[in-house]
Amino acid sequence: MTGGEATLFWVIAPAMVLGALGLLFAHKAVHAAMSMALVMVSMGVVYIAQQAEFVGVIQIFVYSGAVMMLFLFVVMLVGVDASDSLVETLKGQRLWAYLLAAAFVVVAMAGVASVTFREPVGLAAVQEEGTVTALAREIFERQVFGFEILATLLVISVMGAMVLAHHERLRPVMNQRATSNATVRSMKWLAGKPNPGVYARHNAADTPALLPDGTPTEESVPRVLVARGQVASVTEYAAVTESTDEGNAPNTDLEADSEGEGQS
Amino acid sequence: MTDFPWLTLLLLVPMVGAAVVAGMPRGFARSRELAMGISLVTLLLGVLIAFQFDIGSSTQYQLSEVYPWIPQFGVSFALGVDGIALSMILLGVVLVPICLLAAWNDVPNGNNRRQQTYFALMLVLESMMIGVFAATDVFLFYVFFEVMLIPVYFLIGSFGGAGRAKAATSFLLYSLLGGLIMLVAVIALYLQGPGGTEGFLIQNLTGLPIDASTERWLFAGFFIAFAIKAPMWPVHTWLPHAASEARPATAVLLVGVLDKVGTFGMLRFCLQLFPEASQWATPLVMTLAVISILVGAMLAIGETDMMRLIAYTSISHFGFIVLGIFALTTVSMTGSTLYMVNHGFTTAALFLIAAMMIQRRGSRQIADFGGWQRVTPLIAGSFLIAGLSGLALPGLNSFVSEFMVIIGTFQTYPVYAVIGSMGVLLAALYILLMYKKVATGPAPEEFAGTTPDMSMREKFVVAPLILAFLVLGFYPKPVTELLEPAVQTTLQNVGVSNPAPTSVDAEGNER
Amino acid sequence: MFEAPEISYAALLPLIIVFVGGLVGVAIEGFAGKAKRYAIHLPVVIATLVLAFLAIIMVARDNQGATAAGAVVIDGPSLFLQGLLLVLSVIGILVMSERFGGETPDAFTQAGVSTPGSVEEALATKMGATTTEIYPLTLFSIGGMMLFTMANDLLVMFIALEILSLPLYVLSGLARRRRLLSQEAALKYFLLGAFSSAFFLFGAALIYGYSGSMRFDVIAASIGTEVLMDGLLVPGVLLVATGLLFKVGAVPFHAWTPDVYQGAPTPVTGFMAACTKVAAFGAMLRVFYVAVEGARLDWAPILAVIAAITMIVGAVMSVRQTDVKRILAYSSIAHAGFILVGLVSLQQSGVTSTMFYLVTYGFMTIPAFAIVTMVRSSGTEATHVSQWAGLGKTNPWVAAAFSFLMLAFAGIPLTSGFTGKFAVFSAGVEGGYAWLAVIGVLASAVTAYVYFRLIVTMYFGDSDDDTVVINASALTLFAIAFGVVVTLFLGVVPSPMLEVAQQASQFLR
Amino acid sequence: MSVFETSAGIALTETHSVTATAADGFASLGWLMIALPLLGAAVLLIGGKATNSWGPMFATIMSWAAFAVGLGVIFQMTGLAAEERSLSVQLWEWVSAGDLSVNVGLLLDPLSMVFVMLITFVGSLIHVYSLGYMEHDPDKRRFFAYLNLFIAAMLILVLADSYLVLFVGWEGVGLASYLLIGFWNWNPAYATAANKAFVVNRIGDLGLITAMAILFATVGALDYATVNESASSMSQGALLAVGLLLLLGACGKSAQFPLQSWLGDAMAGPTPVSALIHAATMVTAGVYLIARSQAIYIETPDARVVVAVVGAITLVYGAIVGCAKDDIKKALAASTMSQIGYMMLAVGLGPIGYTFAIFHLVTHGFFKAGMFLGAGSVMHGMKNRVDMRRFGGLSRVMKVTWITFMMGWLAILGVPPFAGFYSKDKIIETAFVGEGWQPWVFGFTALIGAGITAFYMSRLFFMTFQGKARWEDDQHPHESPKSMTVPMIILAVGSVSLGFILGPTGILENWLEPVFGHPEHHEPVLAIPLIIALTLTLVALGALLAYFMYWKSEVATEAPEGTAITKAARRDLLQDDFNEVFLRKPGEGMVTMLVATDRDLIEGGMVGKTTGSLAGLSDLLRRTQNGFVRSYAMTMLAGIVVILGAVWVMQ
Amino acid sequence: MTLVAYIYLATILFTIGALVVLTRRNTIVVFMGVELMLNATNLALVTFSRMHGTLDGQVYALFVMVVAAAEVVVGLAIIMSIFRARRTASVDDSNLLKL
Repeated sequence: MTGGEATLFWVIAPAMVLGALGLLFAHKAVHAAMSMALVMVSMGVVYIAQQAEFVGVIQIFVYSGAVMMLFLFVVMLVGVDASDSLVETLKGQRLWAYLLAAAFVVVAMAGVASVTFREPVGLAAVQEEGTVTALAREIFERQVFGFEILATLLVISVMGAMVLAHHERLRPVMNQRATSNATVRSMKWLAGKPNPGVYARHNAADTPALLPDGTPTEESVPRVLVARGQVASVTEYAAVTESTDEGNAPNTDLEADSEGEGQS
Repeated sequence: MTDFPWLTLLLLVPMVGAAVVAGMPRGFARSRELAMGISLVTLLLGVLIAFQFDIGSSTQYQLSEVYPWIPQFGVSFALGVDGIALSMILLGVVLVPICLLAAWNDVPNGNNRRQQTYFALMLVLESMMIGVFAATDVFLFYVFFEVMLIPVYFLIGSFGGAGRAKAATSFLLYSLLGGLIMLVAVIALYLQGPGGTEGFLIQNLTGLPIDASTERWLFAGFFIAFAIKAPMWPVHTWLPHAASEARPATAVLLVGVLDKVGTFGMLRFCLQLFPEASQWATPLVMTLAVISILVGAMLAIGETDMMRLIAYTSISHFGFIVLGIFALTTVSMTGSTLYMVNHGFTTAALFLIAAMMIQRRGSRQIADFGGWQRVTPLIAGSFLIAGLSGLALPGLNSFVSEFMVIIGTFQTYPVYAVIGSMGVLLAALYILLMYKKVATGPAPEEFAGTTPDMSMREKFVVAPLILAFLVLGFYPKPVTELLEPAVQTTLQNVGVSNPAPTSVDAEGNER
Repeated sequence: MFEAPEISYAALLPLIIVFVGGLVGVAIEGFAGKAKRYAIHLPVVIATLVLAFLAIIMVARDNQGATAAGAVVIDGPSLFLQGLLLVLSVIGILVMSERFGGETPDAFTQAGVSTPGSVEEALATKMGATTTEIYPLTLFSIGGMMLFTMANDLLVMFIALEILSLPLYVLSGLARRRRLLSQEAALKYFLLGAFSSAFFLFGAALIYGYSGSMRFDVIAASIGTEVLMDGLLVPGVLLVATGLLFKVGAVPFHAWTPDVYQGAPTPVTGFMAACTKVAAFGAMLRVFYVAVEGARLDWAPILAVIAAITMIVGAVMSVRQTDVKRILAYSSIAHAGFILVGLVSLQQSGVTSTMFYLVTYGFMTIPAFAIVTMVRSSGTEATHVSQWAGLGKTNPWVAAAFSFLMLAFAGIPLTSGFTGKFAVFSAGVEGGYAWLAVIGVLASAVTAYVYFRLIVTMYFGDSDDDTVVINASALTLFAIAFGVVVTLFLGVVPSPMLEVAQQASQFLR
Repeated sequence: MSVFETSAGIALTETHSVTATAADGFASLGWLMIALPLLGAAVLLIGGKATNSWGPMFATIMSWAAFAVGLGVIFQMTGLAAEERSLSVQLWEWVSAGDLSVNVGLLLDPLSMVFVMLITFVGSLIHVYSLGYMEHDPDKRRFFAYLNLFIAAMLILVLADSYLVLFVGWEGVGLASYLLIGFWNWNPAYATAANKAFVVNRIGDLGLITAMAILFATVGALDYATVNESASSMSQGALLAVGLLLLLGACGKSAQFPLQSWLGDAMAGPTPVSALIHAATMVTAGVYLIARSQAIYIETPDARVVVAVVGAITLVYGAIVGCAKDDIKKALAASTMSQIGYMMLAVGLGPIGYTFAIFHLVTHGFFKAGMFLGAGSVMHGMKNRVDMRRFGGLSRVMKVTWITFMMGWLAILGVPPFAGFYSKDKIIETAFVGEGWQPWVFGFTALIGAGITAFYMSRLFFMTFQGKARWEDDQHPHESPKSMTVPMIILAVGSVSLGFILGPTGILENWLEPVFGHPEHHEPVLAIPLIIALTLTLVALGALLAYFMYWKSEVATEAPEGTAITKAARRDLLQDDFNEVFLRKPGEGMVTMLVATDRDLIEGGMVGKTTGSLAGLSDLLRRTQNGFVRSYAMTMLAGIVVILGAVWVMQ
Repeated sequence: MTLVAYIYLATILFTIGALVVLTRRNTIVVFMGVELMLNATNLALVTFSRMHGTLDGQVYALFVMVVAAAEVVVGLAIIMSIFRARRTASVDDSNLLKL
């Protein structure tokens, strides 16, 4: 390890440990993910410092760039705010975890420390052709089987994710054409349902429109609101808007549409 | 005809018979008759085989058959009998028809399927019994030893009394535990032997030079299994449960024949394969045997349940058998082996006749009886005879064997013999006290006159047993002649000779 | 110029067939209508497996040896175990495909994506959605298992480990009923599996640090020469062992087993219990017998202790268990311990006996779980022991088959279970581990109590009116019958199979 | 040769080791003696109700047939020279293993034939008597079957040519005794009495078995011939052990101290049974055994002294108990015990006593059987009452019984010339033979015993037949039928005449000489006339005392309180209390403790705790399966740390 | 200062990763802990590769990344499906299967 590398190491190693500790202690999942990203990127730097440039680059691109983003995405999906209480609920879990971890570190490090490593060979010799070329030679001459077989893993991961996350279309697609065909065929609300009531003082989807005769019509209110019983009472508006023209805008029934669509 | 696989045939007849009985259509209501027929055929075959047996022959196992079975493990399907094995097999094939007859109404008519199962299981059991005594391959013996548990387990568990599930489980676990411990010893024994594709044959494992501590461990492995099976104090507690919850016919086969595998195993395996260790362990074994005799008897005296009482008497009797085996004299061992046969008949009679009364009275508790000599004189009378056989009355079967055990043991271990012979006294107590409580006293009004005495079927159950008592009591010679050469061979293999009478010594007057 | 390594595709044919079969399955998923998928998948999968099996027989004749630059070795043990895996997979898949009169495999949810209990799930059910992805997933998993047994390189082994595990994680979460439990099982399996595989990998890294390669031949060669670096080797070996022991459910890496076995769809549990064990023990055999055999003095005692603890804990924990599936799970732990006894003996007979035991265990486990799928109470599987009461009277055949399997589990002679136990204990005693054999038999006695309690319940108990045994199709019945027959056959005439196992017990190094 | 100087190693001059020759002629049919009554028993038992009508008669005929065969054998024997009068009938090889080989064989020699005569003759008479006595019993057939069984067993006992075959008869008579004592076992007390008899006998049998074990271990055989031959080469210890153990056996069977307790209770059986088994024959088997084992006792004076001591103790013991009993049968039983004590004493004295013991045994068999039958006759007439205090004055209504009983009474008192005079007096005389303390102790014991015997037997006789009638109101005593009185008369004739027929003439002595040899004559320490005079004086005193107390005076119908000794004597000198406290209670406690141990310690403890702790462990371990992934992960990490730590420690 | 320092670093990171698995309750964070462990291993591999002067280690590290990525995909899919069902991301809430 040259002086420069040593300096780098002493700068970046604490950073990595800090990042790791951040993962360990951060309250919020997002913070944890960001700490993790820090470790990942640092790791890439360390690889590069160790003459494993290709691996380092891939580490930063793929790991930090793709995998960590996937994590972040899921964290977002689950809820950014979902903070993790650090109060331990399992009795003794935390204490024992630290003790065991300490023991593990001690044992592992003692194991490593007991070893007398030979003088590092360095990669200069094998990487004469160039880092990537040498790596490629290694992969395709000696590790090709592993490389090939990894493909399976990718297929599996796709399949697995599909099974668990892919909403299969169970009904025919209801595109615009199909919808209008259906509407016409039903001979009902050919011109669309009435819009919710729009008043001077009040403008909301929960307010039913008034029919020409002044009676409110529930057809104008989204079905969901009706079901929830959140339709505003029309009586207080009825008098005021007696003379107002009622709108007759087409009704969009969101529920009906969204039902068949998967959110793939 | 010597090459004819007689023993295999004997093994197969009840096995195939069981399959036939079980395989009969649901509408088949004559499974009892069928099973009886099969067991009689087996009996006939057994007698035929007995005639093939040459008492004077110098080979240890006769009628032997050896076929490779699992050569990779060194296992052969090897059958063969010496006098002891043959006598046990004969005991089995004689008792099975009797038990079937006794079990005639165990499963009520109307449920053909259940009846078929019951009788098929009995036949399976018979087959296993033959196998376990005929096996001359340690592995094969072990297989029969363990598989045998299954039919008994179901016989107790499916057809037994109220506490059957617990009894069946405790029976099974006890035996299984013992068997599994033996399994380790079986394996280790094989590794001590010459190995190869016939490495489990007993003759290949006899007289091995095993170092002392290994031999002792191996001995212990085998002995524990056999002690549980026999059962000896303090691993006897399963027997009273099993015997009292099982159907009497099952109890007879269990106690009368199957448990003999324990003592049989001690003779054939513990002694012959591990002679040094056997002698090393003798003091302990003898002590346990004596404790079994006395404790078994005293527990019998204190017991209030008739079937359990009989079970405890068996523990006492097994103590005698073990005592005689480990005394290592021709007389005691011949006595023990003869006792194994005799005890089969005695226990059979006790269980079956007690069951007749229990069935009529509807209770196993001794206290619920009294005065039954006046209710069912024939049953009570035969019960007394069976009891007298149990207390080794001279002239009945058990006496000869018990006497031989005692005086044979006295030759080598006088103290054990004398303490053990206290069992003779206790036997009188438990049998006579039970008989007194059951059969004597004023006749119970609610049963006298209305309860039928022995039916014709029951007479046919009891008659052969009593006949056996008398024949074996007055003329045991055919059996002892059968047993003695085998005993001699065993003693030779152990490497001991009989102690000469002390007065014949040069300085006979010194002691 | 690159020099392409020699890869004997002929030797890899079985593996290739299985993976191609999986890819065909993926294609079917993509192109076939959902109504037809089941009907297409099943024959394709079976055909794939049968073809692969035939290929193995072919390979076994003249294509043994290391290939793909030494990454994999095709030799006796690997071929034997692959063949075993394929046969077990066939019956495992038959059980998975059971529809019980419905349109789709009964055990699996029709919409893995939907929330349990949601409208969407109900709709998916109504509309006949399928989760036929299980077929390619299973095939991939089988491929991973096959690869696991022949991997001659720690990294290939790691990849194989992931290939076999990932589909299983997913499959575990696809139960049709009690989906929350199923998903939880998947999560637990996944998290702990990933955790353990990290340890495996760390161990592999240490070994790499020791020998400079992950190839087994290189590792084997460097043991004894790199004395100064022994501090890396032994921890490395043990960490690798950790990952493998996790897969077989050895104590203390067993905690997932009961939970996952209970939560996963029952046919998957059966498949997983049988096949994962086969694969993982295959891998273990190769690691311990080929790669690090030279350092046996360092790890064998520890493995022996683990074997002992595994047997004891597996046996003891099942004593008070009342759920049939969990009983089988604990039993699988105990069985892992028994197999370890054979493995740790480090004898030639250790290989034979381990492989033989795997055969016996596989053929009793899958049918046992298959029977569990048939016993129902108000639609769902009746897994509480008390619900099985009186089955002997109401459904004699099912009870008889299950009891027979229980006897085999308990190791009663004339069942394969006994032969297997005898084989491993023999090997153990031969290897100087008589004490392990003693613990083994004591544990057997304890487990026997558990199995016999089940039998007691079925035969000697009063029947539970709610419990019914639903009629299974020929698929399940065949699987059960096949397993029972094999179990009986290997108990009565184990000789041919032992012969094969013995022939196949020689590793190529 | 002096008895008390005999010790091991000195060559025997006796002729007792006459070797038996194979029987031929009629004697080879000797087994018929056993087989015929056995057949009778079998026919009656198996035949069941079908034999009810003719069974009893058949059994009686069988018994007489055995007697006839015996007579035939004796007749043949008399034709042989004295040394050749030992015939052996080998039947079949019975027990055989290794060195042990026992044949079922019969030894027909003068000694056994004396017993055969006694058994079959008295037995047959009692069969006849029972025809009358048991006429109305519903189980009459069974009774006769048992009687026949007894005869057969008793004959096996005496005819056996080895200890083992003897033992068959030994236990066989025990069984018959058990069955007959418990014949009326609807009364639980009777059933208990039967059990007691059997169990106490078993204690003795244990002695016999152990003795045989020692014999086998030292001599290697169990037949008399071999044992007799090798006795001299046995060690003193073995001889003494065998001697004492045989004595234990004899004590059990003959109701000798300390195993005497069963005999009184055995009176629960029907009276003919008491007469036959518990007076005339079975209880004398102990004497027979010791006499038969003379070869051993000759070699071991110590054991012989013990025999004599036991006899002396029992003699007095029985006599004292006899004084206190009001139950006629129990008083007779005590008397039996006492008389057998005399016989024991005699055989304990060695060769000079054997002949007299057997002589007294024979005469006792007659007069005691006669008295028992007389008592039975009384009970027959008195509705089965046995309390002598409610008898009295029966001489008027039961003439035959009275006179026959009187013959027996005079015989047992030893009044010349009745039988007892010849036999008992000889024993008393012999008891005075010897040196040191023994002649004085034994002699005076025997002497005083004679006096007490005179007292209690006279008491019995007077209370029953003389004085005022103290009958309960419902009693109408009457004489018994012919079938009962005829046997009584025959026995009475025997009681009168057997003494002078067999004694002074030397018939018995000569007859038995081949067996016992001819002992040299020894002078008692007192002059013989003096002994006779002393004896007769004491007898007269005893009888007179009884006359005044129980004939002249009023006899209370309720037993008076009595002194402590009387009370103890009524309770058989507290033997049952002793057994209760020192044997039965501890035994019961032991059983209770063992049952509890078996239940709580072995089943509940050893087995139960094991399974229980297994279940507990299971629950404990199951708690680790808490469902939390992190927990599981921790166990894994813990495992890894432990493993790595272990490696670290190992290196 | 030798290359062993990297190994120590890798060990520490690995341990912290394990600790995360043991102590954090958010499933995603737990999973990230596993990823951290894999990454730490990669560091060790790359370092060993440099020590031995062979490229195997680097290749291994690359492969591990692929494996990890595949694992992440499947893992996150499982986590998502549970989250949809239970509306919670805490591993402790997955606690129905026990004993």
